[in-house]
Amino acid sequence: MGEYFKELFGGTKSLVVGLGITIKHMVKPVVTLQYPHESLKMSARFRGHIELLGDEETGASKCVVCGMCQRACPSGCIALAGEKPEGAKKKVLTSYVLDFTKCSLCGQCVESCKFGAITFSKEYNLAGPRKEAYIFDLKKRLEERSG
Amino acid sequence: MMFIPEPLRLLAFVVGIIAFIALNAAYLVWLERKVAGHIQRRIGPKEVGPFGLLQPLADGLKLMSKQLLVPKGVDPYLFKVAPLLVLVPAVMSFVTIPFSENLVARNIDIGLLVIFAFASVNVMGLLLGGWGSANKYAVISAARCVSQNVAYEIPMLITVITMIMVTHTMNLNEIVMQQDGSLLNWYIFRLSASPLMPVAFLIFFTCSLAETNRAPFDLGEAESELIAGYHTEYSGMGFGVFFMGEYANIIIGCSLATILFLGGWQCPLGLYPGWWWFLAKVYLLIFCVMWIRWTYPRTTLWGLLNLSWKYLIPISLVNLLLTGAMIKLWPLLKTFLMGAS
Amino acid sequence: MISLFTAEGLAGLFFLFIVAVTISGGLIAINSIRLPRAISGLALCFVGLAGLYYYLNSPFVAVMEMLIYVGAVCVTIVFAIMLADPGDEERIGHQSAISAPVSFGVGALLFWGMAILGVNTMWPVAAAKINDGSVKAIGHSLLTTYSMVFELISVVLLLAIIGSLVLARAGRDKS
Amino acid sequence: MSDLARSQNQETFVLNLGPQHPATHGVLRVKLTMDGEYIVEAEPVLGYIHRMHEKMGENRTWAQFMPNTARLDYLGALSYNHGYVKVVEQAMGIEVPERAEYIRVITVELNRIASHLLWFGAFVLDLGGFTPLLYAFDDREHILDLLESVTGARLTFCYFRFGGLYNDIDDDFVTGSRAFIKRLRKRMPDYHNLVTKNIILITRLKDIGILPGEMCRKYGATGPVLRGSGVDYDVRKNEPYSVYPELDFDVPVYSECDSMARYMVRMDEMEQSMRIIEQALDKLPAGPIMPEKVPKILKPEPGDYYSAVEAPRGTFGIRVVSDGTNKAYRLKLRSPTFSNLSLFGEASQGMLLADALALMGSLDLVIPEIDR
Amino acid sequence: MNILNLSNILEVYLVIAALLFGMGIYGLLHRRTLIGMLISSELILAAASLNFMTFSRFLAPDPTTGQIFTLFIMGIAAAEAAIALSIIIAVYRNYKSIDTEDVAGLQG
Repeated sequence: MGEYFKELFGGTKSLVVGLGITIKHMVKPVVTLQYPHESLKMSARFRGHIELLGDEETGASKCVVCGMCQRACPSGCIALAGEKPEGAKKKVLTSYVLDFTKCSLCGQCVESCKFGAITFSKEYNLAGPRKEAYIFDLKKRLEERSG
Repeated sequence: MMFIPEPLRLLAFVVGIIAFIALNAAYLVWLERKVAGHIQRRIGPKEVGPFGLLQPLADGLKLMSKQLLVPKGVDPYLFKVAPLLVLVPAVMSFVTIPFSENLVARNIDIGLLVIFAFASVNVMGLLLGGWGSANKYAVISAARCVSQNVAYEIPMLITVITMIMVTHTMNLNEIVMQQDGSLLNWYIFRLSASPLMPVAFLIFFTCSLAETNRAPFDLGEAESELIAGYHTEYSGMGFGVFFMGEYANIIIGCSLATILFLGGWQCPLGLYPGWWWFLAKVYLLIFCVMWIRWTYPRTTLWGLLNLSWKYLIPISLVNLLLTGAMIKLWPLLKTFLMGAS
Repeated sequence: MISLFTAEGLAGLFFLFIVAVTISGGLIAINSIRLPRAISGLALCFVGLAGLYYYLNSPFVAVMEMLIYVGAVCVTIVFAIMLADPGDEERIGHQSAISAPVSFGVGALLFWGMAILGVNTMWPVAAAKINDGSVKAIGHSLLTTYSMVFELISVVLLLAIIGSLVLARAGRDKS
Repeated sequence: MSDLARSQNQETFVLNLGPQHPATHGVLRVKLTMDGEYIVEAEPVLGYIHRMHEKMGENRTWAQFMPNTARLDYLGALSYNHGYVKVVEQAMGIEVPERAEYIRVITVELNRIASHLLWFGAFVLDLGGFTPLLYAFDDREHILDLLESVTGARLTFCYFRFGGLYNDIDDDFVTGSRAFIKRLRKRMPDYHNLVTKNIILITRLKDIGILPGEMCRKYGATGPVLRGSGVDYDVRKNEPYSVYPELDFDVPVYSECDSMARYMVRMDEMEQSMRIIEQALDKLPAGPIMPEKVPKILKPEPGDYYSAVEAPRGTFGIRVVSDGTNKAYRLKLRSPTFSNLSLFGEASQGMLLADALALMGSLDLVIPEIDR
Repeated sequence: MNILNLSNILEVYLVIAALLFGMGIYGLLHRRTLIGMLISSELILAAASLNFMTFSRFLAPDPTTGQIFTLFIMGIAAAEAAIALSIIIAVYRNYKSIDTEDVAGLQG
């Protein structure tokens, strides 16, 4: 009999305590961020999709078309090409395409780059209606930014 | 009032009740989402209209514009009738609920019984809906709903019988009238009727939670077990009507609790009584229902039956006995005390 | 002559509706091939009957009809169908071709006979009522005149509960 | 209907739990043969999101396989990272700087707390309580913020490198971690009062889903499932690795074998992880995070290497066979949930559907890790 | 006789009751499943109750008698339904059918 009442009162008490906790939280301010109206500040190290870095003076890409990033990429989403103009010492980048649909944001490309030519973008809310919207021509994006 | 013919008055009430239920179902969903949101430290609906107040409208439009899919292999008539079987009895139950002294569609002597009679049809709707869906989850859910409803009807009716013994009437208006005056006249605090009155209120409230399939007794639509239970296969307004019926039943449960225990439209402060007091009390109870829903995990069928047979039924029986004893003893005791003083 | 647009007229109209509900419910109940539909017909019929009882000045019995028949008996039958799952009647059993007309004939004959009997009998003039037949009066006679029957009914119900439990369990143990 | 059920003349039916079902947390399908609400037979059907990680490991260079390990169990990514770098370091004989090991332990334990928090919320959600999930998410977000600030990702961390780390932690991370631990310590009583002591939860978990230690051993269950069955086995203690031997922590073991025991093990593990993090933060040495010389192209000596770590869900073992090239010859992953789930079929026999789902929740399934 | 005044006429109820009774008998003979027969028998009981109620309302000096009889019929019907259905389920468990033909072996 004692056990019965102990269970009854103990159980009821636990239920009341639970109610107390939820009401306590109810009167506290909300913790969520109202996403489309407020946007999130990404941390400095946030790994978004990659972006080409331009030279500070000329604005041209620092890439020397060594192909390390292409080889490092596990998903094979980087395609780049370059040519050696007449008389130049280094190769010049002609196209750098990132297929973001395959990218797993591992960051191996950035790590493998010895020349600091690529970096992570801080863009995080990417959305688009078509697959093609995620095939980024990074060279064009670089030119648009610098010019 | 006198020259309005009774049928027209009834018709006006029925239309009013349907509007009341529809509005309430819509805005209780809004309220539920807001309560849930704030309990979980979120905001809840906010995009449509100020404070998301137009959200129910958007939801309603969405539900109405959706196709009512009738799955293969179901009985199409039963499938379509089942949601109505949940909603219509709920609407009918409102006929006897007094919102205030005069604001009652039909003030009949057996009002309390009428509500239970209509409420019992509700089970039929769930059963036909669940079973008519030709879906195994829905069948399990329907079976659960019925066992739950039947199990909890026992303590609920015992408590109601206790109340009838105390009030000597099944007329809801009269029950409210008896609770006139100070706060201590509310039956929940009327310890002279039975010392277990507050417990009786708790039992009644718990049972009405179980009867309306609300959490923590929402075994019927346990989403992590049975997807959506008996309305898994319903889309569009089929689902919408089930939903309205469910909310209407919650309002009925809370109204009954208010009428039986919390003094109906009577005002605790001695101010002018009125329907707003009634609604305030009902909404307070509805808030508690929501609060409970967003706090507890779900019970199982065994836990539920255990609670009913091990705690609710014995305690309500004890209450019944105590009330009977008090009815006989209290007058004696009172005269004895009077004589002593 | 009662005009349609009075309380009595509307009540009369509603009575016709109730009768229609009762009869159509009964027809669905006996004619549906699908059992669940038959039961919803039965429930409809009981709702109609409750309405008829209301017109017979006994709202209490009407409410009890709803509570017990619609809320309990029909639900129990649906439950039994769920457990036994017999499927549609068409699928099962074979019956001789004459069964339907013969049973229809018997039913119609009984109906005809009883209806004729009911209509043609000169019923005695109603005696003076000794009470109003209200809930209070019912309760009073239940606990005085009919108390023995009342007790027996409860014993019967108790036995029914135990009996059905035993039957249901026995079926289970065998499997 | 199975032959067994048919022969016993039971009224059974088959219920397909999944592949799309709220309780399976993903695309797991469990074929249940039911007698009413009782389960006669349960057969988990896997493979709905199989991605051939093992085969991918044989076709990618050692470094390129790294992101895959984060995608096995997306809730405990760092433990899987750790397991992988550990086996490659073992194969290559790379020494890891002490600071890097400490940071590894700190981040892995943070990740373990995040994983357990999410499990806690999802488990209570399985039992029908929605609110604790959101509270747990609130706390978990803080961990993800911390981890994002060092790793750059919120879920599929790819933080460890052969020999060390991708980048160093800063003071903000250290103070943030300490602040987080303080915050979580304050929140734990709320969780216990709201959930653990709740009578409804207790009745749903106590003596439900008994997994005897013998059964766990038979199926190779590990992690909290095993420790909830009274077997004191934790890779961090039994086969010490990294800097765990230098840190003082307990391995919570409960011998009730029921769902409640597994629940309590995880709740206690969160406390222990907090202890580990605090100690590691105190002891955190200065120094480099990468060894001075790491070969550019990894070509381990031909051989057979195995290494195991304690992931949030149990022992994550990884075995690689190298043939001396820059790719693995064979790569085998031993994921804990796969063995833990295997229990379900036997353990759920004769249980009620609701209880079986509580049992399934207490196993803490992450489907991509089962299917690999 | 006004069509709107039917509710006050004794014979109307008697005819409805007779109709329900006839339907019940027809169903009882025609139905092939036990549950179908149970449904029909419920209709017969309903017809009887309606008759009781009618006479009680129109003829009896004590209007409670008929009501009480009806209440008793309800009690009996509930008990009957419970017992009948558990028998049906028990029969179904053994015969895998609730067809009257199939369970003919129950006799004797």
